[in-house]
Amino acid sequence: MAEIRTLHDAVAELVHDGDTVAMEGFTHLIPFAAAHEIIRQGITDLTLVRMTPDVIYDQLIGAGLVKKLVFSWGGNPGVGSLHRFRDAVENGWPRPLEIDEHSHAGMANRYVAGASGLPFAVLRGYRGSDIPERTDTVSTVTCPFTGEELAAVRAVNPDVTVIHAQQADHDGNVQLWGLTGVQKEAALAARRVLVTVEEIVDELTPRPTGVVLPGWAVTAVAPAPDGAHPSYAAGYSVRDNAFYQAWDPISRDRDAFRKWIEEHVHDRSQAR
Amino acid sequence: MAEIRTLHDAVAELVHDGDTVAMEGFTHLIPFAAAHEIIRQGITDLTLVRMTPDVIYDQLIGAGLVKKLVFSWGGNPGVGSLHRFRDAVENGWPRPLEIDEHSHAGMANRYVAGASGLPFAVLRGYRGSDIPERTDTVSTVTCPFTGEELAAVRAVNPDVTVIHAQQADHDGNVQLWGLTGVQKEAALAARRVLVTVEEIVDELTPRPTGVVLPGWAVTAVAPAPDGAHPSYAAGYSVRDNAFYQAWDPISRDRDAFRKWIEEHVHDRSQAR
Amino acid sequence: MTTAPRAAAATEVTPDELMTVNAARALAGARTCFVGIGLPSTAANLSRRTDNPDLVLVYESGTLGSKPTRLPLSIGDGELADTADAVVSVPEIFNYWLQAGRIDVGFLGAAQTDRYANINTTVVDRGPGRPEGRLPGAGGAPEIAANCGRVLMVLRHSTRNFVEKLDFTTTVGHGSGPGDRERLGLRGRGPTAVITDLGILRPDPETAELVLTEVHPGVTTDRVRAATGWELRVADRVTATAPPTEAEITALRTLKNAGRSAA
Amino acid sequence: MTTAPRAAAATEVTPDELMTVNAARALAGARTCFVGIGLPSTAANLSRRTDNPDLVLVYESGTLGSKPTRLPLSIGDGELADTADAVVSVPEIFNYWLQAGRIDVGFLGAAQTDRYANINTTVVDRGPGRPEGRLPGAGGAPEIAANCGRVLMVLRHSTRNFVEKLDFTTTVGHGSGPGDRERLGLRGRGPTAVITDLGILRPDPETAELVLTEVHPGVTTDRVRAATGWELRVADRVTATAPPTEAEITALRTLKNAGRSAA
Repeated sequence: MAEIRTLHDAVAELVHDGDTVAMEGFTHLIPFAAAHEIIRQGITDLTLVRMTPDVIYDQLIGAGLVKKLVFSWGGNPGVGSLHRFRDAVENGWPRPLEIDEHSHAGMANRYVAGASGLPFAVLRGYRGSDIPERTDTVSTVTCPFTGEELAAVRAVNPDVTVIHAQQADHDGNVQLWGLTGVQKEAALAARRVLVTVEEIVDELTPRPTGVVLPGWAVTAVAPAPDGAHPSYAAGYSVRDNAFYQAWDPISRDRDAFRKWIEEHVHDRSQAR
Repeated sequence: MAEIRTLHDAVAELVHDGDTVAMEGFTHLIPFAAAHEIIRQGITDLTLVRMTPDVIYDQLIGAGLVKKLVFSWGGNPGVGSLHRFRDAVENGWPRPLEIDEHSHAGMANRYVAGASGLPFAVLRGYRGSDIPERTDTVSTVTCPFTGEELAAVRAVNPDVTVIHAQQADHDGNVQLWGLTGVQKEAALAARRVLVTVEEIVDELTPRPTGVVLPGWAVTAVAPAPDGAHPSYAAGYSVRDNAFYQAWDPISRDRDAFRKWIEEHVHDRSQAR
Repeated sequence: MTTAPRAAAATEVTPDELMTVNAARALAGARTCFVGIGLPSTAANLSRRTDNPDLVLVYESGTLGSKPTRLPLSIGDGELADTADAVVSVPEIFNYWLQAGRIDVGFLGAAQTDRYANINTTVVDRGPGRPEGRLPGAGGAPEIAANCGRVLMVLRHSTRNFVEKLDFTTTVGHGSGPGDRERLGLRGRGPTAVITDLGILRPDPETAELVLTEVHPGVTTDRVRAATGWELRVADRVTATAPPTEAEITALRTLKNAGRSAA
Repeated sequence: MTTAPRAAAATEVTPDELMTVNAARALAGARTCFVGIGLPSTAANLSRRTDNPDLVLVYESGTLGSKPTRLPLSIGDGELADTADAVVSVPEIFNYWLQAGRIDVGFLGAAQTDRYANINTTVVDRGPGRPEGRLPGAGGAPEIAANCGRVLMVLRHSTRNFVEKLDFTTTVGHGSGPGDRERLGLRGRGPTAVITDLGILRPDPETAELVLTEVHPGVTTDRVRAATGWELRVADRVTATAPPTEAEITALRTLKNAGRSAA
């Protein structure tokens, strides 16, 4: 069964320098609180995996903790660019950022392969695109029945996957609902799984669209109320679109970014 | 949007002599009413696909309508043998039965490939088993990243898939819940989809474990209350275990079987 | 229709509105649309409020049949899930719904496109001695363009966007010309229209090259040529797009205001 | 335990009950079990009521953590879903949960097994001039045996079931001996015990061949040899299995009666 931990302790125990970390949540349920705890603890040299890096990885990249990014769409959804991501790729600030870039279908299937204990997945994808020229995790396989050539993508198996869910019970069984994205696959592909939750409840009530991860498939659960903000947790909060828009000028400017992180992340130490 | 039809008309329009037909439902929600309508209409020379042939295919096979069976476990669950299936395979009665035999994992992935528009699926399976020697739908592929050899199974794409669900709305949107097995994959792998339902409701209420098939992914919906009996529909009925046990002596005997079909299928014409 | 719809006064209407209204019109008759966020989402939602109320919107966040009452800022706004007929996982939306060829129209934006409606959303060349400029990347586009029945594109018209040669091919439209999609095994018909703030381009049935077939009211073909980074082919008879009706403009502005006030 | 549990009177206990009780005991310490229907399901449910109340039962119908109050007749009885921690699709249970190596113990029955605990559930040879006899087929067994941490088998002991040579290899146990699982890329340890109505066989750590290590009370090694279709190896010291406790027998009978009355 999963251990119930404080966010500080869970991050300290599960996330290490040099790890490959996936923090998933497709717009919904993005684990911002855990990312901020990683920043506070200065866990560095990370390889970050995520379909949509979003503001969460813009912050980790800008904080200088990221060596490599594995992703498929790196924008601020509905707003524009992720400026810290661009600054790292284009100018190497605050450090050079290696990238492994895919399409969404490719990334989703890399997680599926990882969750399935397979070394690769097959898809109809990448045909005619220049993407495979810049990565060694796309190849081809030939169908042994039809002779058709299809794309193959290498499985992704993070050292640790971090997701945010609405609820867990005291045994560490977790339930998330609403848009559940690729979280199940990301969690099951990982060696260790950390789930932050809005709240711990006595009993999980099955929900429509509910995805349940049994406690024995989770390493640790940490309460983090509103831990997805400025993303959201259906049933608990709504997406803070104004924050996403306000992030644009903050992230455009290195000093404004540093000041924001100082004020909103470092100075807000997590209760232990 | 799916057409709402009587069971008679839906079967007549969607299921044809010589078709490859999948009637899925993993113990739960087995579409018996539709199978009986196929028997009444004498639709024949069918290739039937199903992970667990169960009593439903025992009846279709015994009725002489089946040319070939594609499956992975052919017993009467919790009871014993499917005697009509055995009689067809062992003695060619009432006609010889060709078989294409898999493991559950292989069959499930054949449906997944079919639903995904891929010609094959990859799995860790069949290693060291004699199964691949008797089928041309298992092969191997080599991972282009690790060099590991894995099993490949050919996609299955039925001409028509028939499933039973609890509810549909007037636009033919369908919801099933409880054990939903491989029905989504079987339906999406098929060229035509027939869904029999316990009832048509004004509005579908999202349910825990609910699988929704939008009306535009379904060809026809036919009301068939209790249409899964002796299987069951969670929320509407319970599994008639006594029937499964009573089936054993009926199906052991060719005459008893014929008499049962005459009395319980042919003499019960479906309301049109 | 027995009476001609009342046209909105042309002066009121912005080029972006012309683009969006015509993009929405291009969805008439479509059953299902895989919707990119931004301009495509606005157009698809407008279509549901005008020509095509039954249009099924599919978003890559995993929603089938979303019926949002306001414009989503992001592809994962809660409203998309709350109003959907079904919510599925991201792998499922790409594998079972998109890849299997179930979606009629893929609606895409683009940072750069070329004469064969190929798309770059990855990197731009900023000249010698400067690092590549970084764009968001592929997202769902390569597989949307490969697997939908046809593709619509919507983007603003400028020589920066309509280029002689893409700096990077993220997503294949018509490749390097006729027969290329078939050779690559891309199953849909590819881009059938590129709708811009100046007019509409469509691939020539013979050469697959984009041809200017329509201009918006008041736009000259010369102006479109000047905004295109290659020698743009122009149809023998370029027609003008019908001016937006009042109903279209009202619906569009209501949609945008609802989105704004909710943000 | 400070006092020895009270043993059930041996005369009351049937060979099948001895088999089931010992099969249940073999699950002590396991966290998760992928449960075949029939004897394995009875044993796994008994384990939850005796030694291992926290044992997580996984059924191929898609349930994780089922806690049935009565014995399911079939693998898809509603109770398995109603009492589960999570219900998932059949492809998911095989791909994400079994294939990924998440399950500690696979618990299988068999129609035929051989000295290396390979399993046949497909066809039996009925002699010259007669057609093959048809068995149900593979079901989940080949991948359960391949991908669980270890495998337990439970079946009745007879020369019909314990054969010199399988008529068909449905499911690989230890193949043709040591190293075969590794060569085949089978990831778990394979069968670690075969529990029958006469005793318990375990693979020799060196040769992987099944060795009789325990007999049930009152059973002689000669009787087990006579019920085995090959020259059965017998451990130097064969021990007797502990007689079922009253608690075990009561729990088993309650479970079976609950199943019967509900059927």
